[in-house]
Amino acid sequence: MKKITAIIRPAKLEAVKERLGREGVKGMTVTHVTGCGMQKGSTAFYRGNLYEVNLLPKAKLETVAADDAVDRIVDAIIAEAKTGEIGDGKIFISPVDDAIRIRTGERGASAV
Amino acid sequence: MKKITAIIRPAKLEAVKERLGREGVKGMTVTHVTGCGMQKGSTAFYRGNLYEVNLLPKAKLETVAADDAVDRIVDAIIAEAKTGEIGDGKIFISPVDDAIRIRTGERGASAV
Amino acid sequence: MKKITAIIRPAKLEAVKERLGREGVKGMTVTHVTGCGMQKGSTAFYRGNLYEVNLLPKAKLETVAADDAVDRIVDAIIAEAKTGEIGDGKIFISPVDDAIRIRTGERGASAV
Amino acid sequence: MIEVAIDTIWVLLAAFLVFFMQAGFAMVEAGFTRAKNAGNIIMKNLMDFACGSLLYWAVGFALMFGVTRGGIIGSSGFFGGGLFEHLELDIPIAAFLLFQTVFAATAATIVSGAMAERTKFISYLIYSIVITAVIYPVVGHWAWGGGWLGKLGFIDFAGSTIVHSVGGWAALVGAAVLGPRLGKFNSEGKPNAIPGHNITLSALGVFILWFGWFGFNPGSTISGLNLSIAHIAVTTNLSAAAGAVLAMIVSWLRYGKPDVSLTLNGALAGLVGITAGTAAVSFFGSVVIGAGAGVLVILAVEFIEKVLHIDDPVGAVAVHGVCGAYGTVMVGLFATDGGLFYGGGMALLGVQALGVLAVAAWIMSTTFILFKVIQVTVGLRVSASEEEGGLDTGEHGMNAYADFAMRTAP
Amino acid sequence: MIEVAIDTIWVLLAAFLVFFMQAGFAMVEAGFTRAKNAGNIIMKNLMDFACGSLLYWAVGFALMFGVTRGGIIGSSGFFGGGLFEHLELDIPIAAFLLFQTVFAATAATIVSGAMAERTKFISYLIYSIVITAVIYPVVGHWAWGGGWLGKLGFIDFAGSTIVHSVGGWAALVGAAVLGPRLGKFNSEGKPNAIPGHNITLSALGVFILWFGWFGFNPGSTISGLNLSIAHIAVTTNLSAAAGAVLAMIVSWLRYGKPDVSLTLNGALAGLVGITAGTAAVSFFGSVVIGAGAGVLVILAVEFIEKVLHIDDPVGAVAVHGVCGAYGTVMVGLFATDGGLFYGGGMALLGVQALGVLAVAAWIMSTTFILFKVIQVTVGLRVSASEEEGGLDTGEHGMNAYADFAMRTAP
Amino acid sequence: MIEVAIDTIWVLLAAFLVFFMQAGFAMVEAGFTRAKNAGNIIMKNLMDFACGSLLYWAVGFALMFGVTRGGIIGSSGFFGGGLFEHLELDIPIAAFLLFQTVFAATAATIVSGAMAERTKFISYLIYSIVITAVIYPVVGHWAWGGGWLGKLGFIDFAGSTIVHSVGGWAALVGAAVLGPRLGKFNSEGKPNAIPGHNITLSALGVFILWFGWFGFNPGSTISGLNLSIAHIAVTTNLSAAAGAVLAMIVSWLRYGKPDVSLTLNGALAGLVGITAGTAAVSFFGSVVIGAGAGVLVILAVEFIEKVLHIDDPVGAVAVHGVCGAYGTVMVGLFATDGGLFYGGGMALLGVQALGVLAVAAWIMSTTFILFKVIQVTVGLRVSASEEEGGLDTGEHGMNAYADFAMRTAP
Ligand SMILES: Nc1ncnc2c1ncn2[C@@H]1O[C@H](COP(=O)(O)OP(=O)(O)O)[C@@H](O)[C@H]1O
Ligand SMILES: Nc1ncnc2c1ncn2[C@@H]1O[C@H](COP(=O)(O)OP(=O)(O)O)[C@@H](O)[C@H]1O
Ligand SMILES: Nc1ncnc2c1ncn2[C@@H]1O[C@H](COP(=O)(O)OP(=O)(O)O)[C@@H](O)[C@H]1O
Repeated sequence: MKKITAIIRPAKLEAVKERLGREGVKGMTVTHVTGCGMQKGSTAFYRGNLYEVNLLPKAKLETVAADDAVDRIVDAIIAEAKTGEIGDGKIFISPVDDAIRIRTGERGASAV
Repeated sequence: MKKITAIIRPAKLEAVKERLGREGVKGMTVTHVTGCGMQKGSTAFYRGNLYEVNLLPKAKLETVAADDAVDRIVDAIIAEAKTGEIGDGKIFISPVDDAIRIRTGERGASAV
Repeated sequence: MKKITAIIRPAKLEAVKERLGREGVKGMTVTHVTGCGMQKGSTAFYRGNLYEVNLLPKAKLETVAADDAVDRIVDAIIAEAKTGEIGDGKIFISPVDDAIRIRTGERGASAV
Repeated sequence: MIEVAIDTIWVLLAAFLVFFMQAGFAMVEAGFTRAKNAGNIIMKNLMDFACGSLLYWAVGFALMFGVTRGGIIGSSGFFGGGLFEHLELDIPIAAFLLFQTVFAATAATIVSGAMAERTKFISYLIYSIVITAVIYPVVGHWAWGGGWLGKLGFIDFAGSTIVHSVGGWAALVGAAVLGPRLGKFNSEGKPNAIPGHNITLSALGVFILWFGWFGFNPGSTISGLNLSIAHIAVTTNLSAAAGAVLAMIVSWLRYGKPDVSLTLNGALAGLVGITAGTAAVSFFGSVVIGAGAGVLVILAVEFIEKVLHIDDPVGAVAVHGVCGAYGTVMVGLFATDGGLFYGGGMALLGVQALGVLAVAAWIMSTTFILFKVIQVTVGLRVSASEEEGGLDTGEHGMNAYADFAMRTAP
Repeated sequence: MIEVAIDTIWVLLAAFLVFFMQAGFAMVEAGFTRAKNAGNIIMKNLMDFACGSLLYWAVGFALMFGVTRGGIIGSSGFFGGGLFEHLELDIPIAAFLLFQTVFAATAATIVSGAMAERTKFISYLIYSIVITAVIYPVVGHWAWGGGWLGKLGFIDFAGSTIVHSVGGWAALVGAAVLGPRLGKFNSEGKPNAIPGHNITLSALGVFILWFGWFGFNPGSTISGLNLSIAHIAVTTNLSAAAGAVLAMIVSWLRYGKPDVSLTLNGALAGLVGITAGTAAVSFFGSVVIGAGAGVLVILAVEFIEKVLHIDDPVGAVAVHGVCGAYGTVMVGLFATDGGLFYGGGMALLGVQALGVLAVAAWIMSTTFILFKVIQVTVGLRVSASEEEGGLDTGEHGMNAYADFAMRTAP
Repeated sequence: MIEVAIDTIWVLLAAFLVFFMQAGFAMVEAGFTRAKNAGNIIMKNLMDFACGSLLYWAVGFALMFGVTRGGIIGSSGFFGGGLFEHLELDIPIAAFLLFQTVFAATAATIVSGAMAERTKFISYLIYSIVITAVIYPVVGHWAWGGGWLGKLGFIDFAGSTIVHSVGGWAALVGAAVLGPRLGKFNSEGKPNAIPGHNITLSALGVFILWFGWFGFNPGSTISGLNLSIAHIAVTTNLSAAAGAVLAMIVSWLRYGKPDVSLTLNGALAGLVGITAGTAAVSFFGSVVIGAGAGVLVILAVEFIEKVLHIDDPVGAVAVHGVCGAYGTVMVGLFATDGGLFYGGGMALLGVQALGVLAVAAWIMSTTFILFKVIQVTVGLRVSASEEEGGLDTGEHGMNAYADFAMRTAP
């Protein structure tokens, strides 16, 4: 089992979510985060003081899936989230040992 | 060492937290997230336009623990977070290589 | 590849972020979380009812990096985030299988 | 002619200020409750004024100020028609109607806070319509419309009892019938804190209410030529100030820190407390009354919650019910003309107590019936899952703070 | 002397209340739009009042109330200088100037909501200056400054057409020229919901507007000695109440739940609708007019969005443009003196319709030219990436809610 | 009798409007500071009005308006008792007391913003009590209570100096003694931006203040029969408008974008600046004074922060202290009767400057002693860890926005 973590533009969240639904992804968790990467943010003045706004809002979408679904999911995310401009974000894939559905106690692949 | 990530109903957070405290869990981190799974959300109207509220608020609770504590923690979370209704959430277990306590620089099991 | 997750005091976020920039860390993601650990929070009264404020605000900083950069990053975080008082936070290191840059589709080390 | 113009202007401006209190109530109540119910609170406050304005014009005003039937109820002047010569007003009846409309809406809106976060919207509408059209006008007639209570010499200058206690007792009954919010009491019956979501908004609401009270009390002379308006404005202000200061001190002593939300309640308690006697007591008297209200409101909040186990999220019962009754009785002690402490004996005190009890009895019995009837017909309370998800989503399909990340639903 | 003082006090207090409506507009508009543009909305509202005050004093007042040139435009009294004896006012000209200034600013500020979330700040400033200094004063002169429309017997007591429709039609043109917000319509042209970020703030704004309207309508007598101020205050209130109630009911029927934001719009629709006829219609008439406005505003919101595909985030066109025109025409039906339903025949109705059309034609043509000129010179709209990131960052380098975690930019 | 009623009504309504400014101050200050301290700010604003009302009635009013002792201090009329015939008022003394109470509270509350986010609550209470009961009444007596400054011909119509500079200089001393907020200056002494948490709330506060100022300035005639109230209302409005416009332009030029919070300050600067001369200058004069204040306030904000290294989170010193002094001096130039620019010579200018300096000297010295005494006794500042966690938790055990996810404590 793998966790796919995609950090994307907030404006793309709706499209990615819908697409993943169509791809058969049953569950996902979304967090509103801020981040920096290539995209550098901007400077602003508040009452005459310059300051840097270098953490930009991003949506972090996490979904745990079976190993063989990973590639399809990654491709789907890229298809929807890509604009080609700096700031499109990243996808990380990391191992998950087990998953449990709290409602039923089911474990493993059937729980995700 | 493992990370236990539980995505639960916000209303259950307090109970789960207290219970984990009683189970000897020393530290945990909580994030306010939204998610979708079996529980499908609802539709709403805003100024005459239908829209879907398909991301529901959830609490994400993360705690890193020694391998042998994992089962006890998982059971404790299920005991408190389960209502039996759709939307109870998921628990994921994933590997952690190392942990460091910033205050002291301690590493490994003694740091969590 | 590893993910370094640091849970630090919000007041230290700016300094840690700047320092990581100087250490060559290109990207990171920040989430506003609450947590408990050794630091126990406090009690408060609202309209005559005692309640516990036992989740304190923390900043969670995540950065995915090549294996050989991990130690340098951990040391840098400790250098900036440590006050020596309870509540300084934790760093966790966990495995990441792959990373993808959405904009270009690049994979692996070159994507982070 | 000029006299009439001055009185008309005064009454209208006062009515405008009292109208603005609706905004104050809405902000106080929204701020003291949870974000997931903020839109519902707003809607209830808006609707009890809107429905109330129409119904009070159509029915309530006639029942309250029409020609009396045996001192019990008015009976003429529906839809603002008919003659009101028996009122012996110099100002146009329209000005008086507006002033009375905003008063009626104040009585009605008090309840919305106490029943917040769990009442069905349609049921609240029904309650609101009945109280404004019938229940409130009846007691209003007793005291101000030529009814028996006014004839006995009952002094309730601007409505500690007739407006505020009316709202407060209805709130008590409503909250009791409805039951507490989910999670308000733990399994041993100990109350939990459910913090309000926006204390700056509540504070703004209190400032708006205080501001509006300068219409509520001084406007109740129904005459700008009556120079006691100045005295009234000062007693109003001193009492509010004393209420806030004492509530702060008492909360500090009891809970170790000066509590913001109770101090805000304290200011309102002082305002409610002085409303009956604002024209009848001295400056000193008003400070004492306000200070007493500031202490009383905290004890009452605790009593209602910890002893009665009734869940009133915003403290409406303590502020309006308890301090309204208290302020009315205090007139019997502090009225410089007729009060016990000024050599006036027990007579006035007796009448004041009688008025308080009679109104409480009327309101509690009628609203009990009303809420029970609603409960068994359309139902009074939303489902548990709707309550958990918030009434904004459940009743209105909306979200008051769509761009903010929340700790709670939604 | 005393008479003059009474009238002056009345007009000034009314002007203060109307001034306060600026706060109401700012809160309604900010609350109904997204957090990332809240600072920009505030700034537009503040600036159209500030620039407007200066320009109306310098130029606008003279064009509106100076000695008429053929009933088309005024021509004397720039910078508050000169004589205004032809106005036959008893009050000091300064009081009248202030009252008219706050009216001018109301007309101007209506547009900011309709063009919210995508207009360049500098471009909005230019629009705001031109409408206050020239476009609005011209129609104002026609109806109220001794111009041709007033001479024909056109009744627009406090400005359903002259103030609100002016703002509303300018808003329509502005929003149309500007185009919809990114993401407002999907690829098939179906509108998406873009929820406002702070409904409690919007509700507060509506209460403030309602409060201020008690200056807007009753103040338009320009005399406190005129006892019809009481009648006017009541018709204003009843119409607003009826507008809110009907909008609630209609939204409930159409969308299954009572919609908070449309109900708030309904109250405003009732206020706008009654503004023309507030002194001319009966209480019954005002209830009917308000109720109609409450229904109409929802249909208009849908029509503008779903049929015209024009994106007006706060409903300004429906509320001020449509309901302003509607209310003005209704006077031709409901005026107790001269209205069709009261045996007055078609004459008044014809004049009212003519006035509505003439004003619409003038405003739509001049503002179309204005916005087009701005568009091809400085540009009207911010870049797509600025729009996505929010105008607060893009136009002002700030963030309205720096301590809150947001679901959206920033 | 009618005359008295008119004046009484006018003074009371003006007092109500000035009272409402307390809400404005609370919102401006809360919005310009961080969420973690919002409850504390609210509490300070509420409490300085509540304590102030009681103390000014008990002591302050007597010191300010009692029978003079050598032009230095009043000495009769404690607790509203005694005769005030020497004031030669036609209105009831209660009306005058209320009007003066709300003025006193304005002076006191200005300080709370400058000392925000780090002052112990109990220490702020002590300061607030002393300034309202003693420090402010003394200067008030000098200028308005029959004291030496008024006798010299000092013109400070509604209190640019007597109210606003008093608050502003006290704020300067308080902020200096207290030291900057943690993190305000970096190790090289460069100031960091600490953005306010709720700019819509601040904007609402500014609109409320502007609205209240229509009571502050025109009310200071203490007579509604005095037709200059119309002139005063217009100069007040024009100056505020000019202040906002110029602050916007200057911030645009200096920082590349029009700054919202400084523009809001600019409006207030225009209001403070015109307060002294509002009845004495022409419309043109008021525009110039307001424009100057709009420029000055930005330079002053920078000077105080970057040169003096004093941390004033809301700009209270720049707005009230600097622009108050500036406006008072401008009267010496722009008074149409006696001003330098109108051929009046240097005499008035000299008196104005003397008044400004005398008041500054008195306030700075007494408040310096006061804050130092507080500092060495109960302590002035909260602990660093309390400051980091927020005063809401530390001083009041609460959280102003319990349902919102925050970027910062709590
Ligand atoms: N190494 C990393 N670890 C964690 N998060 C990262 C990392 N690099 C980028 N991110 C996240 O991805 C977001 C977008 O990154 P960015 O470099 O701007 O994308 P792109 O490379 O497509 O231009 C950042 O704001 C940050 O939240
Ligand atoms: N595959 C998944 N990956 C990540 N998060 C998930 C996944 N499935 C479910 N979740 C999270 O768990 C929450 C509850 O899931 P749900 O399917 O409604 O629970 P249940 O199966 O008990 O009914 C979702 O809102 C989402 O946040
Ligand atoms: N085992 C854990 N798993 C996840 N998060 C943890 C764990 N222990 C601590 N934390 C996080 O770290 C924060 C600081 O921990 P704390 O024990 O107070 O630090 P310290 O040991 O330096 O005093 C907590 O608020 C929590 O967010």
